[in-house]
Amino acid sequence: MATKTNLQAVRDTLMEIMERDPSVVVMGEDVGPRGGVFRATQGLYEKFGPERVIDTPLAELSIVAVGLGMALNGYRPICEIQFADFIFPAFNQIVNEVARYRYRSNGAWTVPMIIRAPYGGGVSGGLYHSQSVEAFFTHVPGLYVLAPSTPKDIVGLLRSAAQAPDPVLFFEHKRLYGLVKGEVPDEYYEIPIGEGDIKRAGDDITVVSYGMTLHEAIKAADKLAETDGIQAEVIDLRTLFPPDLDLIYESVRKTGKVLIVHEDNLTGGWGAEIAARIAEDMFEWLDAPVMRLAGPDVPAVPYAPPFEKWFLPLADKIEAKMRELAEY
Amino acid sequence: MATKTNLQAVRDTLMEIMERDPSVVVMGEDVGPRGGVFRATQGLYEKFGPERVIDTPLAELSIVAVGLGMALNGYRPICEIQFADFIFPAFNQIVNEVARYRYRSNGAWTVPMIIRAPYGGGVSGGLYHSQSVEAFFTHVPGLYVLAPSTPKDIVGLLRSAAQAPDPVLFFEHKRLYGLVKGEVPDEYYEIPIGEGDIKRAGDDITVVSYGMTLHEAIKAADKLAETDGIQAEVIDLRTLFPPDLDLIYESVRKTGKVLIVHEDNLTGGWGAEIAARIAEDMFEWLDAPVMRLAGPDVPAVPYAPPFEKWFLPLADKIEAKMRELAEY
Amino acid sequence: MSVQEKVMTRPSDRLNEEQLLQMYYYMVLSRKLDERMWILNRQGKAPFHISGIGHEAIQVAQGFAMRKGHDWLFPHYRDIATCLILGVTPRQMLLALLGKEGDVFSRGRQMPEHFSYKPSKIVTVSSPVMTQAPQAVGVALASQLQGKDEVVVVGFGEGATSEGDFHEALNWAGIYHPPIVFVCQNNQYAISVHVKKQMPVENVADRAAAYNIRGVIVDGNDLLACYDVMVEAVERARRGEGPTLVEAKTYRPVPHSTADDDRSYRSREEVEQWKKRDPILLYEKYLMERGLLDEEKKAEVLKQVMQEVDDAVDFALHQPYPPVESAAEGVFGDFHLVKWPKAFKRNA
Amino acid sequence: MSVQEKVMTRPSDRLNEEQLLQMYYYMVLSRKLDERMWILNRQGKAPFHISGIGHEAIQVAQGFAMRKGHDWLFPHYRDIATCLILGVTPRQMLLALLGKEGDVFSRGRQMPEHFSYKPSKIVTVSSPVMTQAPQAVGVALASQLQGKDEVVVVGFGEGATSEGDFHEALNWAGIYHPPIVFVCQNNQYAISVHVKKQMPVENVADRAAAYNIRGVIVDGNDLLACYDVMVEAVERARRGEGPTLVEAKTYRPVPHSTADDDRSYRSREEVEQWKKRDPILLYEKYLMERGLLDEEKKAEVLKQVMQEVDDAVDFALHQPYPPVESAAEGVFGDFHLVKWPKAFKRNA
Ligand SMILES: Cc1ncc(C[n+]2csc(CCOP(=O)(O)OP(=O)(O)O)c2C)c(N)n1
Ligand SMILES: Cc1ncc(C[n+]2csc(CCOP(=O)(O)OP(=O)(O)O)c2C)c(N)n1
Ligand SMILES: [Mg+2]
Ligand SMILES: [Mg+2]
Repeated sequence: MATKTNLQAVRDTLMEIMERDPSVVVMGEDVGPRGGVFRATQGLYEKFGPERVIDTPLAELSIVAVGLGMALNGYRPICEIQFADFIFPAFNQIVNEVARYRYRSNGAWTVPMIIRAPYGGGVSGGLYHSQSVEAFFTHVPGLYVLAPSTPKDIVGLLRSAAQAPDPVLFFEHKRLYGLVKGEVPDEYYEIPIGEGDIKRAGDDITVVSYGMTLHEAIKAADKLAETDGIQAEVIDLRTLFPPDLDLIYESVRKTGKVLIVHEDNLTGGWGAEIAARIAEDMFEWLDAPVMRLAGPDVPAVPYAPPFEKWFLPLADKIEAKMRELAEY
Repeated sequence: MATKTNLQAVRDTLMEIMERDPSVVVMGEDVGPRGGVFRATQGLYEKFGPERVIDTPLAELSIVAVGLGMALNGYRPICEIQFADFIFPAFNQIVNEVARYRYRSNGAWTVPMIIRAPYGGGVSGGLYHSQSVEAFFTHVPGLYVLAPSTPKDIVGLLRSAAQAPDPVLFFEHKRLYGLVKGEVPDEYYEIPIGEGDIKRAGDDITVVSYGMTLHEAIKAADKLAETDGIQAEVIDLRTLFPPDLDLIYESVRKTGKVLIVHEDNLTGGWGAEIAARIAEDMFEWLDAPVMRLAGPDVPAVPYAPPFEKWFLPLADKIEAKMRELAEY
Repeated sequence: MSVQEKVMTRPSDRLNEEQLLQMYYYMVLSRKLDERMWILNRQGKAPFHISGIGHEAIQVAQGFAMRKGHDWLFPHYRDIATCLILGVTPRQMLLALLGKEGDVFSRGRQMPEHFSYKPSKIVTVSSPVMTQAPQAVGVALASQLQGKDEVVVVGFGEGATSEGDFHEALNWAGIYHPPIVFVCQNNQYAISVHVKKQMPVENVADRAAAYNIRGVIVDGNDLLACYDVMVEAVERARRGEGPTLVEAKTYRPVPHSTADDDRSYRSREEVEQWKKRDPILLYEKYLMERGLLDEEKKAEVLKQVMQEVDDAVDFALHQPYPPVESAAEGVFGDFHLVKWPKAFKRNA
Repeated sequence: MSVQEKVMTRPSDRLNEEQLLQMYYYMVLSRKLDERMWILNRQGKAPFHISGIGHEAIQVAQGFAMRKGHDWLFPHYRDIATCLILGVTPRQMLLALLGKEGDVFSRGRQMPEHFSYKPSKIVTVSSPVMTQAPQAVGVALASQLQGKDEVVVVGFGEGATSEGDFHEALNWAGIYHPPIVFVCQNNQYAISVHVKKQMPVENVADRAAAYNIRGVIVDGNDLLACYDVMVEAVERARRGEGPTLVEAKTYRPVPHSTADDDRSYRSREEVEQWKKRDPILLYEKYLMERGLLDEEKKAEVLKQVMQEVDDAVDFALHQPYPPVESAAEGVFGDFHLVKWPKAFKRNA
């Protein structure tokens, strides 16, 4: 088993996918000789050349739209949006076009493509290099939305995404790129889209999360177990759409208490849907209100270091909220 | 008291606002001599001329962005997006710019403007002339989001919106333009942003809705009262952001049961946030799970008449769901 | 080379009598079908229709300039004639108009004239204008990279060129030189907005220079002029000589769609003036002058067309709607690597 | 008119000695401040910095061409020099760099170089490139409609011109002719992407023709050439003679930002070559030739600048961060017609 960072997991898997599938092209701003601003595409250009690793003009709308067109004509494009914050110029193309091609043509035209985007705060990125944008897409029928946050999950889910007959949004938390290291099995494996993962077992309360807050939640859970003897089960959603409610419900049947944590701002975040589903479907099982902890309702993560800490749902805040839930 | 349709309410109020406030300009595609494709701006061009009623190029991104610029320099623009479905080219300008100007400049630069858009199905508009897009915006801090659905509410809320120091999204259900008629008080009044309205009193169950489904919910409630003697309280959200949870919670304290109905597709719709809030805040008061009834998770309303009926949460479906809730 | 010889090298000079009459046939078929769709709307049988009337010259020209089933079309929503030429039947047009079972475009999901027909490489149309242009560039880029000799034709109106998508598409096209032809049907109005309010230059084609690609202006009501321009553009693209932006100057003699009333924004005189330059009238005149058409032959064509139209209407009116359950299908394709959680009730 | 007379009508010829030296002062101040910001980053004291180094000629030129506090600036994020000229102090620049209390741009919310200073009509910068261009058109349109004689200057890089926003902004500008000057600092790279991969034409200014507006190319490292072009563009706009698209050809001799490493995409030779055309070097040479600058005077300016820089750094390093509660403030303004529901806990 090799130990990799999240970034290496992305990079190595892109390399592997391109080797295996000649129809895959990688395209985006600075993905070529520069290897991407986070170095996630490093080495690809040298290996596959400018026809398969395309430095595009600075134009997200058309990175997606041109990718869509290539997907119609024999390719499987992996389009990179340099920062998730800059996905909005392409919003019309993603929501009105990419997501709807199959449905509107009754299955005649399909768009197998991946749109990768680094997201999230914690890197002093301020309002426009820190955004979490997943909730804008999980609402849109026709898109798979993935947000793995460990090397193993990244490898397994990227492999699956690269075989999907439909568009996949693949969000990578940029703060975790270098921060998270983990083991990646040597033998080939895939992780099915739609399958969550219990990252920490427990039977007192259930915590559902993804991305950076998943790691913070695990830290908080360990702490809480130590200090209060409360055992939290921490579920990593991994796939945001479709969300693995089976796994969550199984846990809630055991714990009766659930907390959802995400970095994106609370109101209208993806946690709202998860909470609403649990509240409706698991009504009889709940011993406490479904709680949410999320980023504050301000326009993205502000820059100054104390602000960033204020914004992000880090372990201490999660721990406090877990305690509140456990004590309910 | 005059009786007006929703469309007349919009048109007359635009006229009134422009008369009162010389800084107001109306801009958008075909809003000039054509008077808008729904005739919502009819008569404005003749009265205020091409400098205040601006037929723009076919370009939503810049309708919003140019509007923003005018708002910085002495104007209060009312920008029309011809159909809500076409708001996505302007998404970057709305989410990254319009919504963030105040916050990112620490209050120095502000953007008092209204973006109006007709939305919703029931007019054989197919996938691209029927969309409900509110959930993309209620998630974004920095925007007021309004969706009144009676002439009285349209007048009162548009008057308030036209005085707001911050951007307002003003959604008008296009099917209701001519369908809904109602009385509008002769004396001047305003309706505060953030204030919901009980459109039908009752104490068995609470139904929260807005837009076309609000009217369908009232129909359903009347029917249910007649047939089953169940009295539903129907709350019109009117303002989607901020949502009047006070009013909802007051009702839930009485009924213990709540159903949320909207036309937008279920998953990640605005109902998710409302449901999650109720489920958390009102946990002890609930006698039944918070239920939601919404459009199906397909990419917008399909065209064929039976499909459209299938998609829309009309009175019969709402009635059935209300009964299910009442009987829980 | 003498002037005469030069003239004789026009692609349209190589069209034989049969082809010339086929073109005529499609113009009339498109027109009559289109008129009937208006009528069906006025009769309350069709909720909506957006029309190709007056635009048939450029539409027929582009259809004939393309290799059917080989080249790609991202149609303008008015391209009824082109789609007929490429293989869509009048029955299919009518089924789509009414949203009936058998609608090959979308099985009742999309509004009429949102063409899509994969066997003919007609790519699904959506309503937001200009989104198709950068997509078409992507298809062309893929052809180029794969060394295929396909050409991509993408249509739009002049109003849509104000969208950012136009600029981005042309920029990519200029950089990569894929085999693509941009066809702007400049009918001078975007619903009510005159082209003078839409853009500060006289011609859409003038903008090609900003992208280092060819720009060509043609009389969009003159079928053979359009044909010459389109063949040249398509064959240049096929030969790897890069993209062309064709601007066909034309006019929409009818309202924007069945939902429009054009009296608020233009004079009846203007409309009548343009009707004198109706592309079918002009082409009939040409064929008559060449002795390829007379009143008798005209009547014959009309009769055949009307039979097709009647048949299509009759057929479509009697078809059922697609089963209502089908509206829920096909949001995603089957995929062995997706595990749909059981508890995640897809409410569709 | 003789050639000599013609030459004498250049705006830069009307600059007096004091003004010429002021310009020099701002070039050096901007440069030294900028260099110090790099150092602070390398010392781990500033998380990020994006630099104006090498771009000072056009930036100082545009600053001097504008009426301070009267004309509007939508800055490019490299426009440190321009902002200093228009009234932002070195201390304010440093406070913004560090996100400290007293940061007038955003009170610690935005990354550095996201300028905003209302007293100088410097409009708040965001990161998504090119969004500012159509906004600037809106401000200019408002000036025009109100009959004000303000001019709007809007800056951006050549890479950003690939975005749809560029096209839309120029299209509106061409249609309405508001008083606006578009200033493209073409430094030949968008991070790693060379302009040849970015656009198919040689010059950004060539695109002005597609919008029926003036396009002007200038040596972006030649301060007085830039000044002449900018004064002409600004004053034409003020006189109602319409927009200009100015392209200043320049180079970025440093990495894109402190987060970049430019060795992967360009040679050291190329960078060194360009450093010989450093705008400050060129201007010093000019001033020396005119006898307005000598080594002594240079040292004097440098000393003064370094005092300002040291003071600013010292000051900013010792300021506190804004109170953490302030991060939650000002998402919405006070408004008597909004009723915030009590139960709607705003979690900010
Ligand atoms: C993005 C977008 N905005 C607005 C509309 C509404 N709309 C439909 S057609 C049209 C006018 C199009 O004009 P033009 O491009 O000239 O094509 P024409 O209809 O004249 O052939 C408008 C504004 C739309 N379909 N898409
Ligand atoms: C919409 C958007 N996409 C991507 C980025 C990331 N990014 C920041 S600067 C930059 C390059 C800009 O190049 P150019 O416009 O030439 O300006 P320069 O930095 O060279 O002055 C990129 C890609 C961004 N800020 N905004
Ligand atoms: Mg047109
Ligand atoms: Mg550049």
